Amino acid sequence: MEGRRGTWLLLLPLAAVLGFFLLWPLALVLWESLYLDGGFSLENYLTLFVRSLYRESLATSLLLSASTALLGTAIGLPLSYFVYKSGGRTKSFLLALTAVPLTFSGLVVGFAFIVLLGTSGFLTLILRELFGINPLEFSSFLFTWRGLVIAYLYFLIPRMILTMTAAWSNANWSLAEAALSLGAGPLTVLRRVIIPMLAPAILAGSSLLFAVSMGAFGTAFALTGIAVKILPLVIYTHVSELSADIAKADALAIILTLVTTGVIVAYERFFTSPSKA
Amino acid sequence: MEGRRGTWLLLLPLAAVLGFFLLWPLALVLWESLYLDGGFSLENYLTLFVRSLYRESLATSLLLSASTALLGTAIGLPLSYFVYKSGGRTKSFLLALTAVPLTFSGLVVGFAFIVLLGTSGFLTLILRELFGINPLEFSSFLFTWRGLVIAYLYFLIPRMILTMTAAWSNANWSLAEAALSLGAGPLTVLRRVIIPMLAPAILAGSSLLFAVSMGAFGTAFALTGIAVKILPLVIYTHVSELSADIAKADALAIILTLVTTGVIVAYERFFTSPSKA
Amino acid sequence: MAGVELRSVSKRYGKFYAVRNVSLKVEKGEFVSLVGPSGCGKTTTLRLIAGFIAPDGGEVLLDDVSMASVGVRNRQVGIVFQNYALFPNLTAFENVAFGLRTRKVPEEELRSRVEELLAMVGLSGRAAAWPRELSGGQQQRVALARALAIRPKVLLLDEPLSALDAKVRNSLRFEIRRIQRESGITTIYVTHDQEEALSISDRVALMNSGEMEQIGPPGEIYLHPANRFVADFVGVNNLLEGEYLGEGRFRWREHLLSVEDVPLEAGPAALMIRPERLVLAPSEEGADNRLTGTVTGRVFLGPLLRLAVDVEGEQFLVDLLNTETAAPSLDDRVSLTFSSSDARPVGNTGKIPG
Amino acid sequence: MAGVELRSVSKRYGKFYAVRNVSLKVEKGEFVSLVGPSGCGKTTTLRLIAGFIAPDGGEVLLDDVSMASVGVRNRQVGIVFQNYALFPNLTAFENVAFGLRTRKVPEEELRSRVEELLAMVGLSGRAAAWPRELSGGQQQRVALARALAIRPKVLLLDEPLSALDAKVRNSLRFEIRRIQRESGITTIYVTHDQEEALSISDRVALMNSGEMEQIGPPGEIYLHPANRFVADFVGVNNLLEGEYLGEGRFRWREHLLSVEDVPLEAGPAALMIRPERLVLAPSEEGADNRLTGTVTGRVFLGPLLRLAVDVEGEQFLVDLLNTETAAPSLDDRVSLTFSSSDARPVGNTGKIPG
Repeated sequence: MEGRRGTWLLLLPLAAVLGFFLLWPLALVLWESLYLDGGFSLENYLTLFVRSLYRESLATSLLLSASTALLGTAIGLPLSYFVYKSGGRTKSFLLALTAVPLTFSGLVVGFAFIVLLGTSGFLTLILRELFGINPLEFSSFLFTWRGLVIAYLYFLIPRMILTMTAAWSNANWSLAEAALSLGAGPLTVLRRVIIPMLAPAILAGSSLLFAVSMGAFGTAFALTGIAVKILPLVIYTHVSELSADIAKADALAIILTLVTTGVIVAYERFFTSPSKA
Repeated sequence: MEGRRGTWLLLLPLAAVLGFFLLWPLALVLWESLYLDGGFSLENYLTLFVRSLYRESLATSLLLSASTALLGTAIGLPLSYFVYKSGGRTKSFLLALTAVPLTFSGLVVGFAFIVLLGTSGFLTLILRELFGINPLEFSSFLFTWRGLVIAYLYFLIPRMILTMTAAWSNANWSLAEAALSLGAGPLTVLRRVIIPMLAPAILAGSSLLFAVSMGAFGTAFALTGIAVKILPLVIYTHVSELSADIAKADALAIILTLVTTGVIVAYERFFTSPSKA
Repeated sequence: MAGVELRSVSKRYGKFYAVRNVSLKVEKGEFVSLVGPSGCGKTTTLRLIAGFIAPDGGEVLLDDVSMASVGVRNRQVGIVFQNYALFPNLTAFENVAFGLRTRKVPEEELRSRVEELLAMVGLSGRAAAWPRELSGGQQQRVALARALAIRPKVLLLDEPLSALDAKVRNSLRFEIRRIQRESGITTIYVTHDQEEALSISDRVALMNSGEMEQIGPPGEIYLHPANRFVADFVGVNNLLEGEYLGEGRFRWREHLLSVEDVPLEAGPAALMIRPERLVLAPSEEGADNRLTGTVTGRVFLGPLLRLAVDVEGEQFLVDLLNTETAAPSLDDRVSLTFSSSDARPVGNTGKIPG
Repeated sequence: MAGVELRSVSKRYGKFYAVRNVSLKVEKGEFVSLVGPSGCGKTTTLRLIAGFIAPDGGEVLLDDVSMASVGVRNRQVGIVFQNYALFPNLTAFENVAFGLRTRKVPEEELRSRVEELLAMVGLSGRAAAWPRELSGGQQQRVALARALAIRPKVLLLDEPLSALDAKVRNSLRFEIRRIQRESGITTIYVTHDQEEALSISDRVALMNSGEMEQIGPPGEIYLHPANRFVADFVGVNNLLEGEYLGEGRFRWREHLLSVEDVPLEAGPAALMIRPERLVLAPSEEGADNRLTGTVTGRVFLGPLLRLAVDVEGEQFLVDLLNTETAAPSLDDRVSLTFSSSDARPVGNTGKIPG
């Protein structure tokens, strides 16, 4: 097309400025995390692995993310098949319904769970009436990392459903039909045809779930304040408290970013590699 | 395929339970927001429009979201063209780079901006050295809603770029070539061919930006604490403070949810309507 | 003994009949094409035979046994799809071996059978190739070998060549027929391409709107179409709107023509004359069935030379073999004659099942 | 006067030559097809003429004027794309009017011109239709009308029929030629389908790997291919591997054949004989150029009957017009003869520019 060179000339400085804008803040955080008393040092990072607060927060975050990714995949996968199979208007309706929780603020989600399952929550009170449970005991579960898993699933299952519904639609069903006609049983078809066919999408979906769980803040904050030590909350306390330890927060932020980015990048490599199955 | 009926029977109860799980918390919030002193009333909502705190927080949120959506679209659109045009390995690299900020926790983003532009921020100090600016004055900007716009753009521009790069790739360039061959000038091609062709994607992108801005919490919280009155922060204060006013928080959450969902649904209707241009 | 038999088979979706009351008997070893425009029900018919869907009425029989309670995996049918449908995570060898492995064929026998099949489709050297490394034509050959590996009772091909380009399509078409002939397998071939169907089938079944319009050998379908739909679908034709007067007489404008005597009620009808059955004659002689016109077009179709001749405002197509005998040039006046047996009146309806 | 002229035009991408040193002269009003396998450079050549890309060497001239410094929008070329490329937010009428509006043609003149064009492509009644309401064939008609609306110096068609199904493709092909003839516009038609190119063009330019292999009228390309690539690309052929002995003599196995005397060095070569040039003769007579074999295949190709005849293990294709004169059956012994002027020796290389 004509004038392409002109467009490039216009765009290059813009791109440079914005690439800088996007990467600079992060680079700075990295720099600060390595800079200690006028020299470079890995001490901030080493501390993280020495002090149990940091070790535990990283472990909790990983555990939380892995659990939500696993559960979200396990629950979202069959549901997505259901949505895909419903077809026509039903499918459009279900997809629209599924997309709704994605637009909720994480804070609202956390809040809704308090209203539902908190100490004086709606369901808690019903269960007390019906079964005489102890509200404090019951809802204390909600304020642990296991409770966070439940709340996170609320907005992660829809993500999985949306990812997988698209994958089901793009699936080549002739493969399954061919396998059936060649005498394969339903389990063989599932194991040798359908799962290999969907593997990239399933991996994409669960990586996404993992990365989102690692970084989520609003829901956890609304539910537990800073009681459950997950990485984003620990970072927050280091910045907000009077005894602010910026350098530690820097290091934590870098680690959080590395984990989430790493998962997504690793997935991208797999997904876009030419040898995908 | 064989055994489809069996699959349905398995899935239906699962779907019912989970549909319930997804919608119930929200329904409960809605119910609580309408329930007052043993009867139903719109009073919680009316208060929101009477008390200036709520009116202003809604106005600030809308202003913030509209600004970020507008700016994000304006900046992301030409950048996405640049990414699309770069092609090949450069394009893959730029896309991977763009996807990185999406995986950052909102909290980390807010934090990075403090490190960069805060009172004792890196850039702030440089500017003080160079131009003798007043750090307090300079970085106070960061802690207003205008400062939030800057920080939000950090993770919204990449979203816009990703949405639009896909749209550029799917664009039918023959249309532009046909228009050129028929004697249309570059501006006519842009106005009559390219913009109508990309309109659905542009609208999709900016709706997404708007909805995400409305609900974002971590970045704002990290940057301003609860100083800037935007909806998610006001909800948070109502839940977390000792003088918790759950009913008001309910009503605010419902309004927040209605706005974000409304924007996305309105867009979906437009995008999937058969008369799309 | 019938390899495949459909007895008044119907399939409804809501109120829409995808297939309506279709009967078809395919002999063992016969090659039958199902052909028709898109949406005519040909693929649905194939899927009913394969067992992917169950009929709402009627019965499907393979080798004279009712398949009412037999599922896909036990019908022993080989299927070739338009999109090849090779398992992308298996090599060519393993794709072909798939059906043998599900049948637990011993490794040695399996190996020799797969190699024999790959040789048959001309891909001996590519056993270790992944599907993505093969061209479209090669992938479809592997798919064919895979379908044949299980020694199916019937081979079902669903538009197997539609995704390939013209040259590959033409050569693979005849190779499929050769392999079918050698293996002697009953075959049902679905296509929307009438030329393809006519060129390789023992019989052609022409479908429209879920119903059978005509079943018969290619020559019969081509020369004696049952109705105007068939005449129109099977290819280039001169169709003259006029009036059938009965007893082999047809009026077109001022001309009284002597035509084939068909059991058609007198009244408005169309007269079908194949382009290759029109003969160019010196312009002067007087005779029956003679029309005079001007050459307005001259198209080179490889082995054929196709002329367009304008007769009283109506365009006639005339096919000549493209040999160097003097063919008329543009604007030449020519006379066209035809024998009465080459001019067939057709009505709008009427079915001739085979 | 040349409507389009390419003078030694080249286009490189990195080290890869998409088009290399291509020269072509198209007379005003002429219909020339660029044909070749995918990646041969035909579409790049078209885009060089349109001005979407600039040549790295050589020159493009329209109506004898160099286009070196003229952009797409000022070249006055009409382009029809494979994917129709109608503006989806404009009606059929407004699509056709687009080029007239950019030229600020007065409303009344515009209206009558658009209506005239829509009538020409047979879509008078669909002026208000949106592109999505039209079939593929109808969309391509609108695209053709849109391209012609600006009275272009040259009409460029880039695989305009590839996205359509066989029936529409065949009829639209001739309609494009009719419209081109009526409007007398210089036309360049890109296609990968040799039959399409041969059937509608005044001349055919055959490209391969970015270079011109042969340019000439369809009959010449078809009967006198410059080399084996052309012989192979233009369609079904009997190609016998043997030795050219010079002076119209060719040895195939034990047979000494009398063939066309061509300026080809003696040595290994292939002999090309068109299927329709092989004549069936009673089996007994002795004569030159006589080969005896067995009928092994018999394919019905509409107006043609194609026989496969096995002669000493080599398969010969023979085309007969499908009339009811007694054609041999399978397993009949037949004799094939051909005149020396119908048997052409071809080498592996050699170009004949037109």
